[in-house]
Amino acid sequence: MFKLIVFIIFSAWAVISSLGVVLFSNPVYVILWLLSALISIAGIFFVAGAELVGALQLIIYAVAIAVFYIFVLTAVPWEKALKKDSHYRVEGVIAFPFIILLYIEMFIVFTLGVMASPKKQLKLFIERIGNAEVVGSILFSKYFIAFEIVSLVLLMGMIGAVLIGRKESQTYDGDTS
Amino acid sequence: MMEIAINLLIILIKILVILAIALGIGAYLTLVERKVAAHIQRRPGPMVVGWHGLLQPIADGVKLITKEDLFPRYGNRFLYNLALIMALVPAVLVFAVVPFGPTIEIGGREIKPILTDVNVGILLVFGLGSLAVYAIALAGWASNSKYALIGSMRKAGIIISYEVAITFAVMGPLMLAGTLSTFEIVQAQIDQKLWYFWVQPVAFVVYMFSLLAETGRIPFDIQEAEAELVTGFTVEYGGIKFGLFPLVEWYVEVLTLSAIAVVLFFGGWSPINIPFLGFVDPLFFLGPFAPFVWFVLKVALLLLFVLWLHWTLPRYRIDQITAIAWKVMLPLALLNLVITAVIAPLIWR
Amino acid sequence: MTAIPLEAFLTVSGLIFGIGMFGLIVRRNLITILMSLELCLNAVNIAFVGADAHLGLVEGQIFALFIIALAAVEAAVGLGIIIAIFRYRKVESSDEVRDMRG
Amino acid sequence: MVKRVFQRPLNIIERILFIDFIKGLTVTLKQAFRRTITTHYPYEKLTPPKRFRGFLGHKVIDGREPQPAFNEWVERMKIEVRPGSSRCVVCLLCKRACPVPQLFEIEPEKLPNGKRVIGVFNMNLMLCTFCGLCVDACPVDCLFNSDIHETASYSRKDAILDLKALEEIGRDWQRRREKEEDKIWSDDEQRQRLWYENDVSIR
Repeated sequence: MFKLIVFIIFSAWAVISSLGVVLFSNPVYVILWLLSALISIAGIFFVAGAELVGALQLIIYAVAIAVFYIFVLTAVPWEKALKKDSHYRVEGVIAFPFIILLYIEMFIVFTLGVMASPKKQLKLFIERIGNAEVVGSILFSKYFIAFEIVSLVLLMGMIGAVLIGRKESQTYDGDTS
Repeated sequence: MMEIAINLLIILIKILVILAIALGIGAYLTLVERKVAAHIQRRPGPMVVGWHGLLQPIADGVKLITKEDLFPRYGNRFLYNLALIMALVPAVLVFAVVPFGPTIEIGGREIKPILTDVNVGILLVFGLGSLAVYAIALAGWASNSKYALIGSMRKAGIIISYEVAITFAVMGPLMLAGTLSTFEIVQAQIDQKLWYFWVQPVAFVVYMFSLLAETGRIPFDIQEAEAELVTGFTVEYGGIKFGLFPLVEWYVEVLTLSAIAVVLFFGGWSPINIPFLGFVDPLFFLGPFAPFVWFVLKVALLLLFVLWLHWTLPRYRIDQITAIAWKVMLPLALLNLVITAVIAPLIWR
Repeated sequence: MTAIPLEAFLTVSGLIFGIGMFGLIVRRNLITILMSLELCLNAVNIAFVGADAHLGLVEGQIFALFIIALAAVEAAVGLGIIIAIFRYRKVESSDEVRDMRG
Repeated sequence: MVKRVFQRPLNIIERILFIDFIKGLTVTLKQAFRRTITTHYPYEKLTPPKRFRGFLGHKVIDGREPQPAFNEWVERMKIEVRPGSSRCVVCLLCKRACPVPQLFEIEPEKLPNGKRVIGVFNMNLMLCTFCGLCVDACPVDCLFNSDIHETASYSRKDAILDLKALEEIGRDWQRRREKEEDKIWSDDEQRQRLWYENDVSIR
């Protein structure tokens, strides 16, 4: 019961924060709302019993990734961006019914899926030896190749980001349209 | 029902004690720092308020609180105040996973002197500790000042760089202990009769470098840089708001990271260690209080070491700091990780 | 101590995913579009973890970890591209990037 | 001729074990346990050297005037000599020497017997840079720089010294330091003598 109340609080917080991400116009407020959403989602993970994912959510998402955004926000001069309106108004109105449609579809699929799903097979085993250990052991045995591929993708992403974001002073001068 | 009430009471008392420790000792560390600085420079330091300046932090607090609250005209007032809260809360929250001593019995009830024994405690420490970067970035942005912005950007860069190094550095002790919970790590060190400092000196060096960089201590205090940036991101803060930023950044964070260093490398509350043989306890006469005294003693020594460094070394340049992080500290930490993986079975036995 | 039902997780996940999708459509600024994308990825993570809590498995958490890692890559590359676009074209709105249109 | 100083690069052992870093730490640790060398200012005060340029003052006539300059100037300016009061002969040379002449407000007072005496001598020290040009210009060794350096006060009016205050400073100076030998910088013993003798209060 107590768990459920905490979960509801975190969920409401997350939904409100994500609404803030979508609706606010100033980029700095948007990044703050995103941070708030990430932290509340980490809270949801903790409530659900996935401490490892929650802690990694805090470390990687809330610290590393969101700080990238802050860096970019301060690196780009935003006076120009703030003058324009920040949303496509017409497209938003058109898209709204489709979002509702998406929700209805999700609702149907989820109800069907939940009715068909089995219950708690490995719960006891996991509770005996601890969550983080189980995640680690399965991650490094069954999904080892996937893990390595993800690390490779990370490396490629790093190199790509460096290559793309590098300042090439000569190449594109005079090429701007 | 009675059981729940007693448990809640215990948790409340723990929270109060931890808050008192974090903020009270944090405030008194200002006096310690001033005294250490003064004596290294052959001055007596604060002497007037109280015996040898013992009431100086209270006097400072009263002075700062009664000061006028200034605000830069074109700043953003909401973010300006939010930055302060975001600096204070994560720094104090980290204390929730610091174990102060072994399990004790009071009135037939076993009490762990730790607020929450999460099984990912160490990850939580670094996750929460690094949230300070938002406080600093926001403070710099909301102040609408060039110096504040430069200082906050420098700090964000340094924290990102050293977060990587510190995470890889603590992986060594974690691998030896085989757990992520702070309480269990200390227990593992006592069981294995080994402070991890004896087998992980490289990790300890990397950890200390990262501690200094993340808390903005000399030699890595380029984001404050009194001479060039007029104290960086706190330029536009006045009164008690200015007082709280250094309190959090220089004292509370150093305190938490020192406590975590003691937990990871110096066996928490255990007495002096002879590797693989056992523990020597010169403070045995204190009985059940000895572990707590040992813990406080180790943290205090580490903290004094940090202060001592502060008044010895000059300041690095920003490019040197990030170059050290990526070119020296990260490879060292990775190398240490490989070696640890080789020797770990020897220690597990 | 009752467990949280799977429906609750899925509801939150679906709500946040829809909001993120909406933001992806209506946002004009490139960086805020990326942020909305992060919201979508997080919603998927919630669904994975919730399914784990329901089924008692850990595969969902492993995939959540993979998603977090890939989100890091996505943020790095995406922000690099945005900085490059801004540097060479001096625009930061998604309807001004139309060099391919001819 | 440029002297080139080469620093030996650190060898690998010194780099790994932080040798020079530890050397620096030992230096600061040694200093930390030594005796402190400071003065606790409001409770202990140092005596400034005699040539210190503090607040200005007027020396009074006590028979030690520079002769024959003093007698010549008294004769020329028709000054009545009153022992115990200011030596000023109203020559206005200090005002002419001053970079900020508005600082001085000097007026003589005519006596019924045809002689003159200094009547008003106000110095607005808000404008003063303590450069000492007026002191050099004074022909009768009247205006001088005293060693009073605690010049803070609660009102701007307190920064304007009138004749009475100047004479008081002069008397105090003559009592305490006139006979002291003139050194460029006082020796350590003299510097460490505490400054408790000064009883002049600038209002």
